[in-house]
Amino acid sequence: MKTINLDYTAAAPVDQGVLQAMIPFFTEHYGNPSSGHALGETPRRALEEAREKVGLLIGAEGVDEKQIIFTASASEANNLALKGLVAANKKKGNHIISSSIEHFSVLNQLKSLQKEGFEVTLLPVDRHGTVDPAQLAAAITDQTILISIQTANPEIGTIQPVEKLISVAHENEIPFHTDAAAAAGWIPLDVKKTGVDMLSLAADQFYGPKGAAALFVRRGIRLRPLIEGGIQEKGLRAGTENVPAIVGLGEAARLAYQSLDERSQRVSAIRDQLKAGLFKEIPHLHLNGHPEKRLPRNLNISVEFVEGEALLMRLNMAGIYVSSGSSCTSQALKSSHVLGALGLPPELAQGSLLLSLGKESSKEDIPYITENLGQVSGLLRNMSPLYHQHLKEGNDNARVQ
Amino acid sequence: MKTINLDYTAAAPVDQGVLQAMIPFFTEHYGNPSSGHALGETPRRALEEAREKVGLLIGAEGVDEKQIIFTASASEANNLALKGLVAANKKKGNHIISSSIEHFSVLNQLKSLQKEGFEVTLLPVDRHGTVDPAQLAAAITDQTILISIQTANPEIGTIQPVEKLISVAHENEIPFHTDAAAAAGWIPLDVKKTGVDMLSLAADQFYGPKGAAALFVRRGIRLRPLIEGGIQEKGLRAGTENVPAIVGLGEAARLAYQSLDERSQRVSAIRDQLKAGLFKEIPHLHLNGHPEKRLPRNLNISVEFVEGEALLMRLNMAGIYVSSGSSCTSQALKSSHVLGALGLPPELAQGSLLLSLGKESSKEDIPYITENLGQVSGLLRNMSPLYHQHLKEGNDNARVQ
Amino acid sequence: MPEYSEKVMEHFTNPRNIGEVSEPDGIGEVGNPVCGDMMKFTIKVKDNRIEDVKYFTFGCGAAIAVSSMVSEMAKGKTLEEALKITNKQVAEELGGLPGNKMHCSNLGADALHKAITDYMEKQKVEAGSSS
Amino acid sequence: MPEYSEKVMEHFTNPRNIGEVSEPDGIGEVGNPVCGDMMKFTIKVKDNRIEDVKYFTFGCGAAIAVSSMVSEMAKGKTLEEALKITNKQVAEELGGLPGNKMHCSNLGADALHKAITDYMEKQKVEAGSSS
Ligand SMILES: Cc1ncc(COP(=O)(O)O)c(C=O)c1O
Ligand SMILES: Cc1ncc(COP(=O)(O)O)c(C=O)c1O
Repeated sequence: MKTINLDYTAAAPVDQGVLQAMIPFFTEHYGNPSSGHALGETPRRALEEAREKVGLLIGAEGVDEKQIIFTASASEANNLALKGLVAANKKKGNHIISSSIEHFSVLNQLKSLQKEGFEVTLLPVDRHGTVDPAQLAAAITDQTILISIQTANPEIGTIQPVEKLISVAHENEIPFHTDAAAAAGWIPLDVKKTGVDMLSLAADQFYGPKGAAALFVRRGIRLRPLIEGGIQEKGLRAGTENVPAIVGLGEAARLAYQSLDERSQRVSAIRDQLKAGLFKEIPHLHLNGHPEKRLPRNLNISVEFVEGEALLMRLNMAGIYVSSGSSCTSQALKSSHVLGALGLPPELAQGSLLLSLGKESSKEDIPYITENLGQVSGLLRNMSPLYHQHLKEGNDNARVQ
Repeated sequence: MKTINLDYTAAAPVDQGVLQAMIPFFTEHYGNPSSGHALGETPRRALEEAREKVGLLIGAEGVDEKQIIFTASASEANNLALKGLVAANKKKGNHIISSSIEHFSVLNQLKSLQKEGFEVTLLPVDRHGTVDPAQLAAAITDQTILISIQTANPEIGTIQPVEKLISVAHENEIPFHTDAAAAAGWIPLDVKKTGVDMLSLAADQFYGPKGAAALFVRRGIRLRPLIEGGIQEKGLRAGTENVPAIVGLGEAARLAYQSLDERSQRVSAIRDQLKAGLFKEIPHLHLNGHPEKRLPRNLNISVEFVEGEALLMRLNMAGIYVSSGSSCTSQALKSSHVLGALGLPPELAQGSLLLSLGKESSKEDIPYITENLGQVSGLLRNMSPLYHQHLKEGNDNARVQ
Repeated sequence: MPEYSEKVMEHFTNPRNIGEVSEPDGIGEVGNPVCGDMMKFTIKVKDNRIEDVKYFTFGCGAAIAVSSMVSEMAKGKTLEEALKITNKQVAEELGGLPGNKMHCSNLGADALHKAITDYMEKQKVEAGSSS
Repeated sequence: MPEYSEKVMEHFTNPRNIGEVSEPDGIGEVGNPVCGDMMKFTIKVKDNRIEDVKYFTFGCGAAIAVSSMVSEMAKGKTLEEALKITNKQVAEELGGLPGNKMHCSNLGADALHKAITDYMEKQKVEAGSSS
């Protein structure tokens, strides 16, 4: 059976070159970077090389590349950034600002911090998912100690005006963290230019391995470690360094940096063509996220009148792999908070599909995707009470205005 | 040059079979276990298989194997166990008992918890490094909410009487955590028999990859996650699962379980012969740790009158890789807290060498090791003011009594 | 995708009795798009038996399979028998449902029962108006 | 093992002037095993110059290399010149020392200076007793 991955945001294969770079560190250069003997040397050097490569990807080269703390996941990087900063800066205030469409690894921490007595403001977004810098400015109080707003959203693809948001933060002398896990490797990042204070990224979003991520921390920002113990990673993250994974992160960062423009342009061209094809062939589709300012590989649509898990299952049977923001596909059985924040009516959130492309995606697959999604949508609409109600009402007013 | 690794505790090569088991999960079965489509299936199944294999290694099969939470390091597992438990059980009390020879990933957390207002008792050890169950019993108060004592010490190899210690804890209805990172894969572990409530282990201590570790959590024990976000790992550890590393952990656990007796016997036989050879050929050596109850692969000696880093560097030049508990070899520039807790005089702590063997170790290397350590010790003693003082005093009284 | 049983997958792939019976004797609607599942059962009753039953379902794989199974189980049964169909039975007939999908099986029997009670109430009203 | 310079490694591997001069004119001892480093310098003085200098060192690679370097730098110098040898100079001559090893270079010059002042004090005492 033909199979087409349209869920590269969930997972992507590790690049062959990246894997080849990693392999020797499992067996040959297996030493512990902290070791005082020859076995520690190559791994230790490899760690620093990886730091430089990640630095290059985010524009930290020459300035602050040593301020890159390796973690095991973007979730961990986000937890280190937020909990770590507030733990070290409690005396300065108790207010944190973020947005309503952050990843759960930001939002769920904030809930915990709220229980501990912190005040949290979650900025709303407009119907395209954009945070308004003026609303950020208005939300700042003299108690605000941290602002955390993502660079881009993994689900709807919307890219935030981070430069403006950071300016607002810095005018008020408040440190700014950005979760760039969905953005890194796909759009240019430049910590020198934006002046961002902390930035999270993860290797598995740009063809590196799972289990390797990083938090950039600008010099002067005080954090407390989440994982305490040895003084690896400047004392900010204890535990034997996962050298092979970090080498993989470095190599993936190097490749992503090298091919960023080419990769993004090619992928966004396919994405645009797929979008055009779907909207042409299938009635009652709805685009979620920003029409222009979005990640090159991201397409998010709602298929009116049907539910996402059923779509996902039917597409899976046709070898097409997607994800959905429906409540039935979430482990917590709640429909996407991101789609909710856009003001999308529940039935559209339930019928949302995230189609995310990768460098392996091909234009040639578009007809197959369009045809199958059309069939599947027709089939499920045919058994949908909402669709029959719509037919009866004979009206076709768009559900979102 | 001949090279001999005698520092397998710091790092060991990943077993070829383990690496081969991992490789497909980087490229072919690269899916996200949370995915609702076919790409998630194999990874999801692989996670559960790994959980079963780890369960087998620690005697949790059939009972509680699902209560194995994967983490990225033993340090993280220890932090989840301690911080996680006290955060969820604050109302029950504020006292924690541990030992003075725990790994820094236990001790440094406890320091933080002390700053937050928790009371911490660090039990002393006898001169062999053993914790006394009677002293544990005496330390328990009605405020005690957690006891954490390691199964075995990675540096001096001493194995604790955990079964007795757990009995004391459970007579007082206090949950017991054990850091088994140094023990797992080398001595039998049985959570069913001991009734331990939490147990930490790490793959890289038994030929699995770095970046894969686990915390066993008995059903009913309440924890709060360290890394919050998605509800992976029963909500106790957010972040996309590091599938290849977890598969490696599982396979390494399976191999370790299978060959535990054979491996331990073979390695401890070599260790015993090495020890005999060294003590026969080199005067003024001192054995650290328990004479019998110690990890099969562990040998820790102090070379009187000389300093550890100099020994390490000289041995490194001869291709022999060891580690030391001297202050100059520690990043924190403090001599080993473990050796200090044994009551070892400073000059002996400074001259300590950890010689840790692996399954690759061979009896044939013993003469080379003995000869070189003899030469190096002679050379350094010859320039040691302590040694010349000793010669002048013409006495040879042992330094520790 | 949760680990659905073969039976669930079979009903999801080939759902029986989709649609609306013409001139339904009873209609039962449950759920709403917020919770992710919605079902509309319509029944035709003859001689106190469910002569025909059809449904429209908006929902996940489990919801569709449950609807299909309920329709099969109900067809031909007397109203009393049909009212005794429990959600648990539906799930069992489907070879079990993943824990977090049990709420979908709840909906199925509920919608059927609603259609039946709708029919019964209409009967009462008719009986009332004809008396 | 910290990233030692080639020069450090060379002195560590082939330390110069190990030992104790016979009938030393000055003795300087610094450090103790607790901090991990201990040095004992002995000097022979002739015509206000360090005619010979030897040392015993208990310590890490840096401590040994520093001792060796200090002994080379001191030999043949006048006491005044030798007293001017700074720890910084010693580290520089060694091609630098890792940050966390700078305390070892401190010890080296200190031990030398102590041996010189020991000699000077003995001279004073002798001068005093002969007066
Ligand atoms: C007993 C013990 N606990 C914890 C650790 C920490 O392991 P890691 O550095 O992998 O986090 C070690 C490391 O060797 C250990 O031996
Ligand atoms: C923006 C963003 N933040 C955080 C994460 C969490 O990543 P992980 O599951 O690797 O911790 C993701 C995952 O895709 C993400 O897209």
